[in-house]
Amino acid sequence: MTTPLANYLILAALLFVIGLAGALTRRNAVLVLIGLELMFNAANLNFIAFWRFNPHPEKLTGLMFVLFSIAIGAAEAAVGLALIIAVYRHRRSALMDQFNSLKG
Amino acid sequence: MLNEIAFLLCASLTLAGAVAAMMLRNLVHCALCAAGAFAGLAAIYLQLSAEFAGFAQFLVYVGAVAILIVFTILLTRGADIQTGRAGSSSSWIGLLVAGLVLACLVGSIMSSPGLVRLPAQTANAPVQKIGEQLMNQYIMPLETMGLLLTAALLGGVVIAMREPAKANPSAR
Amino acid sequence: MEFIIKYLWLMPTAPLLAAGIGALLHRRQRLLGAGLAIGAILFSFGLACVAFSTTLRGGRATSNFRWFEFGTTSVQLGWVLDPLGAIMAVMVTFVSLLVFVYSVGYMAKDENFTRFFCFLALFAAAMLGLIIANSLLLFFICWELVGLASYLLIGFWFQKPSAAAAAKKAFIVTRIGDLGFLLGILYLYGRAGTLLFYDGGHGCLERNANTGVMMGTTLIALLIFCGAVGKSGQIPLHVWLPDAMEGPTPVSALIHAATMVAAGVFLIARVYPLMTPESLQVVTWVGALTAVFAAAIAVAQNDIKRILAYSTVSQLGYMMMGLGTGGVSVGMFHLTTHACFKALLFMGAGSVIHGCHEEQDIRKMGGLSRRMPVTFMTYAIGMMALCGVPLFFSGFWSKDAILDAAHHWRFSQTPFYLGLVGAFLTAFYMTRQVVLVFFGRSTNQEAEHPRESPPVMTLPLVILAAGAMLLGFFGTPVWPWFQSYLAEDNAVFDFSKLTEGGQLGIMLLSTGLVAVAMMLSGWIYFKKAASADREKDPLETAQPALFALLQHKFYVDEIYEATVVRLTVAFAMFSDWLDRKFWGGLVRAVSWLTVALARLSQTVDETVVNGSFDAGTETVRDSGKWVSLLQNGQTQRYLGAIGLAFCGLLIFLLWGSQ
Amino acid sequence: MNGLDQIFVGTGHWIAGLFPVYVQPLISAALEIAIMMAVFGGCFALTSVVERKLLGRMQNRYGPNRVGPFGLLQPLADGIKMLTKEDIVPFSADKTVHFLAPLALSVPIWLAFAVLPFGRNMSAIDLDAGILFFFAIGSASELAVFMAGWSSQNKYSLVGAMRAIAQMISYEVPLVLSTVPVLMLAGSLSLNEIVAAQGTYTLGGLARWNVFTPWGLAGLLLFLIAATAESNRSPFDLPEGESEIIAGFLTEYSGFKYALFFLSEYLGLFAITGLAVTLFLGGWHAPFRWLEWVPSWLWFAGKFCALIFLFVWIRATLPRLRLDQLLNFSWRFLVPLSLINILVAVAWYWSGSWKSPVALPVRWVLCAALVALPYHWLAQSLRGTLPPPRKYTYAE
Repeated sequence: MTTPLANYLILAALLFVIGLAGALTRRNAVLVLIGLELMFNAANLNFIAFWRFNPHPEKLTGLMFVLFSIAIGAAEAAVGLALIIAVYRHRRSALMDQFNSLKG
Repeated sequence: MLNEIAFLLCASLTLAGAVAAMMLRNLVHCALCAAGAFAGLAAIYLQLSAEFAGFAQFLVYVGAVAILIVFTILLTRGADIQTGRAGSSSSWIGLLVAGLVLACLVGSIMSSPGLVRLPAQTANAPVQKIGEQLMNQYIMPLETMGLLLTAALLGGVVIAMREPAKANPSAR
Repeated sequence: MEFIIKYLWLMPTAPLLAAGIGALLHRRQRLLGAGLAIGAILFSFGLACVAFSTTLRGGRATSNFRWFEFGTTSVQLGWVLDPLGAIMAVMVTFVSLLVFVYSVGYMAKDENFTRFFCFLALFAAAMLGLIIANSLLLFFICWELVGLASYLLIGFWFQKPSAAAAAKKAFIVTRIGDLGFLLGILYLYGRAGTLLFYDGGHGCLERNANTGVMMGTTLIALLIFCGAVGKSGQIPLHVWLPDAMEGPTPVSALIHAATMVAAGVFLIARVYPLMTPESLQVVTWVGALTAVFAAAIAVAQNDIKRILAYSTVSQLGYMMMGLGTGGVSVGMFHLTTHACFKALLFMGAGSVIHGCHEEQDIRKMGGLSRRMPVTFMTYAIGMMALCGVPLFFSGFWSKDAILDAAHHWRFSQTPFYLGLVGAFLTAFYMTRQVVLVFFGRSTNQEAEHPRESPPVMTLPLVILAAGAMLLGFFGTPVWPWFQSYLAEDNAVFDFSKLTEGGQLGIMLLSTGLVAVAMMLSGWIYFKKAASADREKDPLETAQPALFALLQHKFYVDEIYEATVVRLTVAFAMFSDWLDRKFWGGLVRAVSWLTVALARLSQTVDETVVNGSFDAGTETVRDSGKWVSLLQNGQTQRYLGAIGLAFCGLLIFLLWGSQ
Repeated sequence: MNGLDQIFVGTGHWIAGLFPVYVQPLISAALEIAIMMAVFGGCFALTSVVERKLLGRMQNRYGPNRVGPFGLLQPLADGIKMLTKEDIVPFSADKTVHFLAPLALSVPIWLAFAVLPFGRNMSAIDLDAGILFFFAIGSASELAVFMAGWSSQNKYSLVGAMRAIAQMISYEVPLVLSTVPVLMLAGSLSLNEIVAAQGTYTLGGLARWNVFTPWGLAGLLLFLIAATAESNRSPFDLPEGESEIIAGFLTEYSGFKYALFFLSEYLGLFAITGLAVTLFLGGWHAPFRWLEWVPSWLWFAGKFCALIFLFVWIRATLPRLRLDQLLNFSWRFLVPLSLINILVAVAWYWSGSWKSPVALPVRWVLCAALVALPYHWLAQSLRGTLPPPRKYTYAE
């Protein structure tokens, strides 16, 4: 384990940015959701990295956090996708920029 | 030396999967690449010797979420040939913002000295201890997590359920 | 004395009661009305005599009561019985009684007979109230009632416009005088703190006695004198008295000869302690001037009653002069004697008019001596008493006393000389009148067969004639009972007084003057009376300008007409103009201003306020539109915003805070 | 006894010793992989033939007996046929995904074998969270099935894939839940720990296998049912329902890709049975104390073959279920029953401290009742979903 912590953080940052870019640019709601999941995982990676590089790793807070985060990520993905399906059924299209009925 | 290569391999796999997931036009391919990215991430967890997290990540994301995504794509006609531009009207703004965020993150990582240190010698997270902590210190989050997941389950089903009575709304 | 004072208030209330009941009577109950009035005045006359008898030994009794109070102060009224009041009461009741009896005959044919007697009773009540009043306020109240009664009586025949106008004139002119009187009362109350005359040492008349503080100032005295001038018809305010002759003759006889006009003199006598020397000078001068002025006018008058009216004004002037120079007793003595013979003369004139079937112009009368012998005899006695024929006639003694006092006046002798001129003129016009009325030939046919008045009218004439002759003896310098009675010391029979201080000389001088005047007038007019053409007055032919001047009463009425009336009319017109044009204009201007202001504020409000407000809302709405662009429903844009915010936060946290 | 038992382990160490030290872990790993692939590859070939012969025997006919003695070389023939057949890829198919699908399916399955303890300290990796690893790998297969089904752009394959995924997801839940009692009582997720937990022998010399406990028996049954469904076999082989949708998501595959699919299907079966053996049948332990002398891996292999025979037996006898019956069966019967099985395990564990001699039978009756009653009610509720009995009308 010679790779320093920074590498992992940079990797997480990259992953996060890729997810963000996808979420911002892609028009399809599902892809936005995938981007979101990527961002989630980037965060989890950070947690695990910090846990691993923590001077006394016996405290498992980072790890525990990741477990719960994964569970929440799954729940969120499920509800998000259900929403997308419901909206699609209502709007017959999955393109995000057409869901602007909440306009100001 | 070995895990250096292993880390680079996994990292590159994950990043490639992520970029592909965001770039590809065919939605199913995107989903599959995303699954690949999640698998790569699970591998990195294993590399960071957090087996439990890695397996959980693999089980949840690759096993369940990927399937969910793919199903959603099918249900929302994503699988058909995409017409029009993939990116949203003002996609360059998104890229700009993402670039800005990247710059900030990398800048902060680079500028903070403490982050370059090497990891502790061995850090293992035996399931035994994880179990104990789950049952003692984190019992409340565990219970609420159970509740949350049930709620998400039911909610998802209710939301996505096809209204039995209502006629299918006219195609727009 | 104490016993009578408690019942003294009955004296005015009896006639008042009679007046009240009389007012309720129906016009047909003539006898009851007259009876009531005469009965009441008889009762008052009796009470007055009893009161007079108690005051013979001098002294003064008062009975005060609290009328009403407000806050800490209280208004007190009361009765007083003293020689001055007693003598006046007896004189007034005696004359009123005679006039009441006389007017029964005189007003016999008049249909408003009961109303007449009701007014007469009212007048008598007021006069008596005035006499016994112990408070200047009660005095003023009765004073006003007397004014009212004179108005009602002068204007008795209100169908005649001249009578109504005369009544109004009398009321208004006396009202002017009363204004001064009221101011005087208020000023006195301000200084003295009470209006009671005699209040056991605290009265406004007594205070100056023990504290030595002169309560009355000259101003108060003069203001009170104004009331007297108004009521007694002195110079500026005498114009109403001759016109008051419009009323029935008994009214003239009672009010404008004996009682009411005398009230002014009585007022000055009552408040004499307040009169300061300066004010007495003023009184004297006014009196003297009035005497000569009125006498001069009387010479040129043709109406029998107007001559007597001016003669009354002149005699009142004498009384004022007497008061001013000689003090209360001289004035009062002349007042008493004058009341007697002037009432006699008026009633005589009344019976003459009655005889000549309402003819009042002396130029149309003549030769009545043979047809109306009693009237002629009593009228002649009255004329001689008035002129001041010596010895047997009271007028001589009272007028002589005045002349003597005037002669001894230390300030100046002119009042004395004016008095002498007045006496000469009085004798002149009285003889003119008697000659024209009773001697010569009458020109028109009614006068052909004038009849003597009925006994009910001639009896009072005879009584008064006796009074006119006998009263004089009470005040002669030889036996000054009247003066001593008033001065409350006992009279001393002493012949030497007659020649003391040049009195005899004055007597002789005046007697001479009177004799000359009588012969002159007799000579001028005896021829005239006999001639057929009685229109032109010999004096007129001699001095037409002067005669016209006198006949027109020195154009005083015209002057008043020209000055006061026009002034007030002008002032009225001016105030009307002021009110309509100026203030109206101002109001219109203000209203226009407000309207303009309103319109201005409306426009301002429209443009500025609404404008700005609309502009404000406009900008808000526009900005609203812009802001809403920010939130256009694109979730990805929100995510972008969050990303930016995140960067900002990160930058700030890491590099911003160093 | 030790020698024979550890024969494979010993040879492995010996071979690794031939190489330099820094390379040794790699070499031993490669060796293990090679052995595992060889053993289970051969096993695949063998079972494909044995299964068909057994099916035949059960259907009162001979299985393949032409190729080699008693048809034993039949797999060789199939293999050659598979390899030589033309690998047709439909024109409209999504080439890459179509190519990757069989790969994505078989790789995870091979990984699954790393965790199973074939014999005394004969497990490739002794993972602390072995079971979790196994199920994580197991869940990856659904994605591969979807890739296969969708990429061939074929209605039948897509429908087949959807059915397969639905079935696998539905039966994964009872599969995992039925293992929970074993983990709770073994106290660890590591498979070696679980096998060790079953190592002791009762007084009568009988091994303390989990299957000899009420919850163990119920758990094994549930596990086996779920396992058959998980590997798309026998009563639950709707995805390849030949009669309706040809070969399900395999229709567009031919040649070597089909062979791979076929291989990974059987490998899935072997992995699941291996797990069943370790969890419920005491892994490589002998049933009786006095049989300890038999080498551990032999016990494992015996139990393994017994279960395989059971699967084939089931395949031969039970008709195919309809999809809704299949899903209802899982969600309304298996899942509740496995949850209740956990309660039974709790009751068993709680009553473990009873000292009275009659305790064992009483506990058995108690726990058995605890399982049987809900079994009866759930069955009743399921009955509602079955179609009414068919009435046949015969022409008079």
